[in-house]
Amino acid sequence: MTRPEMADETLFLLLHNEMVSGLYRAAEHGEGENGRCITKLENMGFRVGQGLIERFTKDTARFKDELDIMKFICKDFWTTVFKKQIDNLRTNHQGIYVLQDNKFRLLTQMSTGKQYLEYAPKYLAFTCGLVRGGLSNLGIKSIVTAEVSAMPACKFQVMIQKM
Amino acid sequence: MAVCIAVIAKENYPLYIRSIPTENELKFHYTVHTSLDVVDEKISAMGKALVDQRELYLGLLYPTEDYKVYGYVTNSKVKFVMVVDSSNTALRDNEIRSMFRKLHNSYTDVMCNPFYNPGDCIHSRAFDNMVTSMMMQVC
Amino acid sequence: MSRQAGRGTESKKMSSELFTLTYGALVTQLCKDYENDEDVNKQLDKMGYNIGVRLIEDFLARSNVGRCHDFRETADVIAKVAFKMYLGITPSITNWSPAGDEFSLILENNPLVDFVELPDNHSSLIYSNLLCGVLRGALEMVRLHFSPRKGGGVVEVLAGNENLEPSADISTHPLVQVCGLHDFSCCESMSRAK
Amino acid sequence: MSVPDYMQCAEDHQTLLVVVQPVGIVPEENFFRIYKRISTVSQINVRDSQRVLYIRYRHHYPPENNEWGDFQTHRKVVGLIIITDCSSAKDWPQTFEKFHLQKEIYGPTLYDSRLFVFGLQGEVAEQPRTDVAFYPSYDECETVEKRIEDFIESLFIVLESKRLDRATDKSGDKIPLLCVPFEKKDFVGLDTDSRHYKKRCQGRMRKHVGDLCLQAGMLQDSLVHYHMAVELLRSVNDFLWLGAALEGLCSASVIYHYPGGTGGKAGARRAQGSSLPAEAGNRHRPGALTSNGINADTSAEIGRAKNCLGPEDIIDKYKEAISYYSKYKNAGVIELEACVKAVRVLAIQKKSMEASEFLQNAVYINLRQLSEEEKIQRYSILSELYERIGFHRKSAFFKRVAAMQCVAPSISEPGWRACYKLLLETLPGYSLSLDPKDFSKGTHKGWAAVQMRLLHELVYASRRMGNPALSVRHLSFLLQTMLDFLSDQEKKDVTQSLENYTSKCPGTMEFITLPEGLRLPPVPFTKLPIVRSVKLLNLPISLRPQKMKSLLGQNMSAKSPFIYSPIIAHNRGEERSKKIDFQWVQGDVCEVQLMVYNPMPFELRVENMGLLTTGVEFESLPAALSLPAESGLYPVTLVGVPQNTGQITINGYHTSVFGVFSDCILDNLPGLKTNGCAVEVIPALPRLQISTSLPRSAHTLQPSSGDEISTSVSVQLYNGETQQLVIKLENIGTEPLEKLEVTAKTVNSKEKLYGEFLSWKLEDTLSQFPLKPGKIATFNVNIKVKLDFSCQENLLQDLSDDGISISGLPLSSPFRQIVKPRVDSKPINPTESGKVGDFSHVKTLEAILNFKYSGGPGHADGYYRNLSLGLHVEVEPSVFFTHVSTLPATSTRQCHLLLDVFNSTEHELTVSAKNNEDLVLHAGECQRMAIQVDKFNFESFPDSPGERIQFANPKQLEEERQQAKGLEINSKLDFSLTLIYPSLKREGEASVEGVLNQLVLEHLQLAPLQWGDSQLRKVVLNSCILDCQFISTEYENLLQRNQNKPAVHLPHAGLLYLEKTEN
Repeated sequence: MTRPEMADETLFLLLHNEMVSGLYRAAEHGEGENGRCITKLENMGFRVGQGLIERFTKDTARFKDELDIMKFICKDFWTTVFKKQIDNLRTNHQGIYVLQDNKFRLLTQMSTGKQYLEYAPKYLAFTCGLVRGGLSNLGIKSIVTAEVSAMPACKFQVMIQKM
Repeated sequence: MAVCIAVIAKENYPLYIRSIPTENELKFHYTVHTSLDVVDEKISAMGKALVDQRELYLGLLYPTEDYKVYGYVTNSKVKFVMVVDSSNTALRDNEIRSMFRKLHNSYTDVMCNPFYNPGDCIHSRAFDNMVTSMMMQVC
Repeated sequence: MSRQAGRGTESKKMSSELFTLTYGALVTQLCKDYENDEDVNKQLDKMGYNIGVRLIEDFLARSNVGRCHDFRETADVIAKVAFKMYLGITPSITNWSPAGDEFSLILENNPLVDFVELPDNHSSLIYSNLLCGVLRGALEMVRLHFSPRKGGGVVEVLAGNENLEPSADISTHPLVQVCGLHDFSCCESMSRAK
Repeated sequence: MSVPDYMQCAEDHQTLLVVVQPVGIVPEENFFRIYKRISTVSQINVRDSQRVLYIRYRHHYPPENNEWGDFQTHRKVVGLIIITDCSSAKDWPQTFEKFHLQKEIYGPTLYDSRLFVFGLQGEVAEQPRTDVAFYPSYDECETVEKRIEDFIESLFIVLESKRLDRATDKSGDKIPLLCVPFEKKDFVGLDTDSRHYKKRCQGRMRKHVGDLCLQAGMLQDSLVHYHMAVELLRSVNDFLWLGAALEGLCSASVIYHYPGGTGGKAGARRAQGSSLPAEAGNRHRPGALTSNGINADTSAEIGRAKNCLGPEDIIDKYKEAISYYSKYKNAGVIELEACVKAVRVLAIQKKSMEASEFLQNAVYINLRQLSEEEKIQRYSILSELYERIGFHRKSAFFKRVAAMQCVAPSISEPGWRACYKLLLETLPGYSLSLDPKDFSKGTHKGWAAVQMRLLHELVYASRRMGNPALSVRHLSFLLQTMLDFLSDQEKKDVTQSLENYTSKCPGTMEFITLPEGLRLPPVPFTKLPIVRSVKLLNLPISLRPQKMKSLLGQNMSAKSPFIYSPIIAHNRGEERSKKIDFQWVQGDVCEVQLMVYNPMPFELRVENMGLLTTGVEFESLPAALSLPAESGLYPVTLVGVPQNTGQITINGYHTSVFGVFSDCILDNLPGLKTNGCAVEVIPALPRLQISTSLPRSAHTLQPSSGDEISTSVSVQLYNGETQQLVIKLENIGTEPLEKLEVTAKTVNSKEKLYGEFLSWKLEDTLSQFPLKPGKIATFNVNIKVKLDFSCQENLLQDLSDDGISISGLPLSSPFRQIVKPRVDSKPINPTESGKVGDFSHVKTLEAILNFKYSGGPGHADGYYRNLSLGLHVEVEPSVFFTHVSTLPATSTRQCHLLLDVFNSTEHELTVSAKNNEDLVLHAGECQRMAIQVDKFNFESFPDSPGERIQFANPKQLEEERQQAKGLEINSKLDFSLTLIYPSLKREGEASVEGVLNQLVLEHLQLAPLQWGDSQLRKVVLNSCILDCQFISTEYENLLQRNQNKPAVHLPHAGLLYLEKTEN
């Protein structure tokens, strides 16, 4: 079926925000304790990541190795999702990768600087899941965490779980 | 054209397998199962190969007396195996390749169905129809 | 003004899959959290509403549409500008009520339901109910822009066909129906994959 | 030739084939002892040269293979060693004869032969012979090895001479044409002078020389010869031999590249019994082992680059050779063996894909009709080779085929054991283990369809082996691990056959050890039924042990004094997670509730399902249940009796389903919900059972403050009536009942209750203690119901409707006047009460009698039990005081209390007050009676809001005060009416405290010292129903008391204004 490949980003951003606040709203009403909200967001991201990677890698050549995959995440994946590349990828070659995005899309609507730092986690959980899901579907088990020192810059740390 | 089409999970268990005629389905189970040896071998070989050789289509896995077994591996390490009647000479490699592409697209949609849990058996009607179409059109 | 708006929309295009999949994940998560579909529908509508009230700001800012003079104009804006801008599709407007205070929007292919195959145990789930919420929220906000009599209206979603194959009847089901009544209610029926 | 040697590998081309055979009667073990020793001599460094000779020993060799000896010399038997027993000299000649006969078989190809004679002594043995060796016995033959070495020396000499003789082709004399058996006929009458023919001869000879060089340890020379042969043969399209030449080239190159050999360990395993470890040994080139990789062959150093094929070429040449072989169907074996050799090489080169292609090809080479034995051998070797190249699934597949072959219908006596053994070997190939634990965690992974098939085959094979226990174990495993993949029909079938097997041999929890040493773990049916949650249940409330306060205190003090000690915190954490906060009691039945469901499409019968426990001796009382098909969650209660005390842990449950006994350990159940599995068992306590004289009550009183009523009894009493309740206390436990405390509390009574509701004397009961098990004690409780006797509004109505004015009565000694109320309308008043036929004003009182008892060891540990008896009393109205008033008596210190007494019962009753004669009231009759009472002082007004603080609103407070007053008065007046129901032989008493209104009270008390307006006004307002005369007199009193009162204002009986008279 022919369908326009493009949607408007605003809608996604609003949806994402609403997902976050919606979940927390529900948690306050006792539906599911607060702590699990992050997990839920992460899980949603995970599932989306799985689906996206399946689509995005549909026509790419097979990956050579782990690093090859990480590069794909930083370039193609990130660009399709957040319309920019990861600004900096670092690794210790022992299965830890640090992806830095100096202007992370999901934080840009929040006022820059430090004042809203404590809210940051819930706006990053989904993306952590996104990365973890993508990697896991490419056969890489990992733990993905995020840290923000000053909005809207953001670091994602990927720890590969060797099996 | 295809007599058996199977989707095999990362962990090498079948997510979907369909064959015609259905009565000796088990036979195809064995055919596909053993073909995984070749798939694994090809993938591991693939790793070393150059980028341009790293395509998802694995080509002919092995021929048996009456069948040809072809393979395809997605980047998510999900395998598609297609068994074709070797009498069917009409099938060119390119046609097989494009059939796999179709299969892959359809599978991708399955993966994107929010109600499908990755790793579960595939019950999608859409996918089923796609497979049927591939098995029906006789050359 | 228009130039700027144009650029605005250009730069804001993104892969629709992300949106579609994210929405899917949300719906399934809600299905896990709430036992019955009705609650999920409610939740979706609620979230949609919250999105709508914010979305309208963005909409008015970017699409420099002026004040609508009558309800038909509103309908056109919703279909031709809003849907185009945000979902990249243009629903067709039909079923105008004689009073001209009610019409239907038909989404030929609703990007939300790409890939979706509803399991049988969710018969009463209105998958795209978020859209109703969004319209509801948005329209409620812009009442001020309309003359009170015409503003707002009931958003009613009818059988949006979730069937994945392109099929003839998909377009025969109005998805969104807007009319001038002042209560907000939703309902949707889907042809289930059997 | 037709018998392929699947074990052959490239390096075998360099070996000399020596056959070792027994003649006459030679005990097998003796033969093989010698054979082993001989085989150890597998390579010889030839004297004064660095060449090495390799020997391949066989004890069987089909002569027809020997005929291919010219084609590939390593197929030629060049040496024969005969081993024989010969005890006496006279047997010697024919023994020697046998030796010669044996030689005939391989005669044409033999270079040399030896005879080893065992057991012969004497002069025959003395004569020195080169070809015969005599040994007194198999134990005294030290020189065997030496002999063999000599023998090989001699073989070498022959070989060398042949090589030299053939290598140097003297030009002129014609070279014989070597050919393979099936060629012979083709060449008859062929022009032997044609160049073509000559070339062919040369080519074949070169190839042959190449073989000889290779055998003679001259690798490089052999390469040269092979190359030349290839040239020659190619030019004449002599494909079969070209193939051979190419293969020779490959063999030589392989030997050069892979000194370690290509046979690998697998070479040791040989399908035919002939194989022996020694052969693995003779695959090794000492050049490689001894002088670390430097080839012993000097010619190697010279131009190793040229002639020798590179690894890739080897494979190409093999391919080519095989393609040529394949042209000749008679060369099938050669082709097959070539494939196998190539595969072994590729396996070493780690080229699995090509290897698989060669194997694929080998699979389709069909030789002449193979025997079943050969087929099996062929499939298992294919399997082995696939395994070698890492194609585990393919390997498993062929092994399985081999297994099936063992029991092919064509075979006379099927080898089920062999079949079973082979099937077991396929398990890893199908990523299947026979340990259910590998499946219990998480979901099943693997190729279910093929796994199931394999399990079915294992079941069948083990059954045919006549090992039912084994088939039961496999079938159980199938059912347990593949449940999700079985169709409903399959589920039925599997369980059906399982039941058949178990009928002969029930499934157990023991390990089954197979002869192969494999141990099959037990398979508990944790999915039949599936257990979702396990919940330890508390004892029923009446049996729950309670800790006595004092001892509870001790418990606390027992805890560590360091409140914040992390250890304690830790312990607490553990307790919370594991231990449960209630206790079980030794000797009492304890319950554990499981929520289970049946995944089967049919009814599931679970026999003797019971608990598995540790910590406390526990008598489990197994249950049998049958769950409907695909049942939803189903509660099952497993019970048992702890036999001693301590902490008991429920680790699981045992079942018997389809004749299979399972011990299901909770820890192994995924997704199981539990409230903890460890609970404390406290010492035994007595058990009290109570029965009463009263009927059990239908009413269940709602337990206030959580205490549950085990039994409740009910009784109907008339207001004011008293009755005795006799309670039988029986000790139905096993421990003496030593202690008993009884308490009562009235629940949800809206009614104002006068007097003590329940009263008893515990002493009488306690005197019967301690109560031995089975003994009964009695306990009496007096029930006394005394509610308000004041009349109800509607009754008042009735009276006033009658228009009976009681005013204006003559002041005289007490008298009665009969009033005739409307009996009909009064009693039943539908609007008043819900229950039809019930008396309109029936009130209920409910109380709970609480028996706190203990005894036995439990008591010693400070535990007691609580049993409570609910008491439901329906109080029917007896008499009402429809109206109360007073009349002054002759003395001001006394007065008459006028009571309109109304009998609301259906029975006649007698009312008797002190020093009054009885008054008989018929049902529904109302009469007035006057009783003379002493007035009293009211100085001590009982009104202490302090204790009634809880009464929020003043109205309630007021009521309370009234009531208190009433009591006070009652005591002051010391006045009560006895009610006797002659017809019912019941009696009670009525009192007035509730009914005395303010005015009456005024009158009952002695005139106070000072009289204030307020009080006056009260009098005035209340005295509405007093007659004028009384008022006047009253007024006079007033005047006497305080002069300056202008007027008394009488609202009711006609106002009269009294002016203050001046006089």
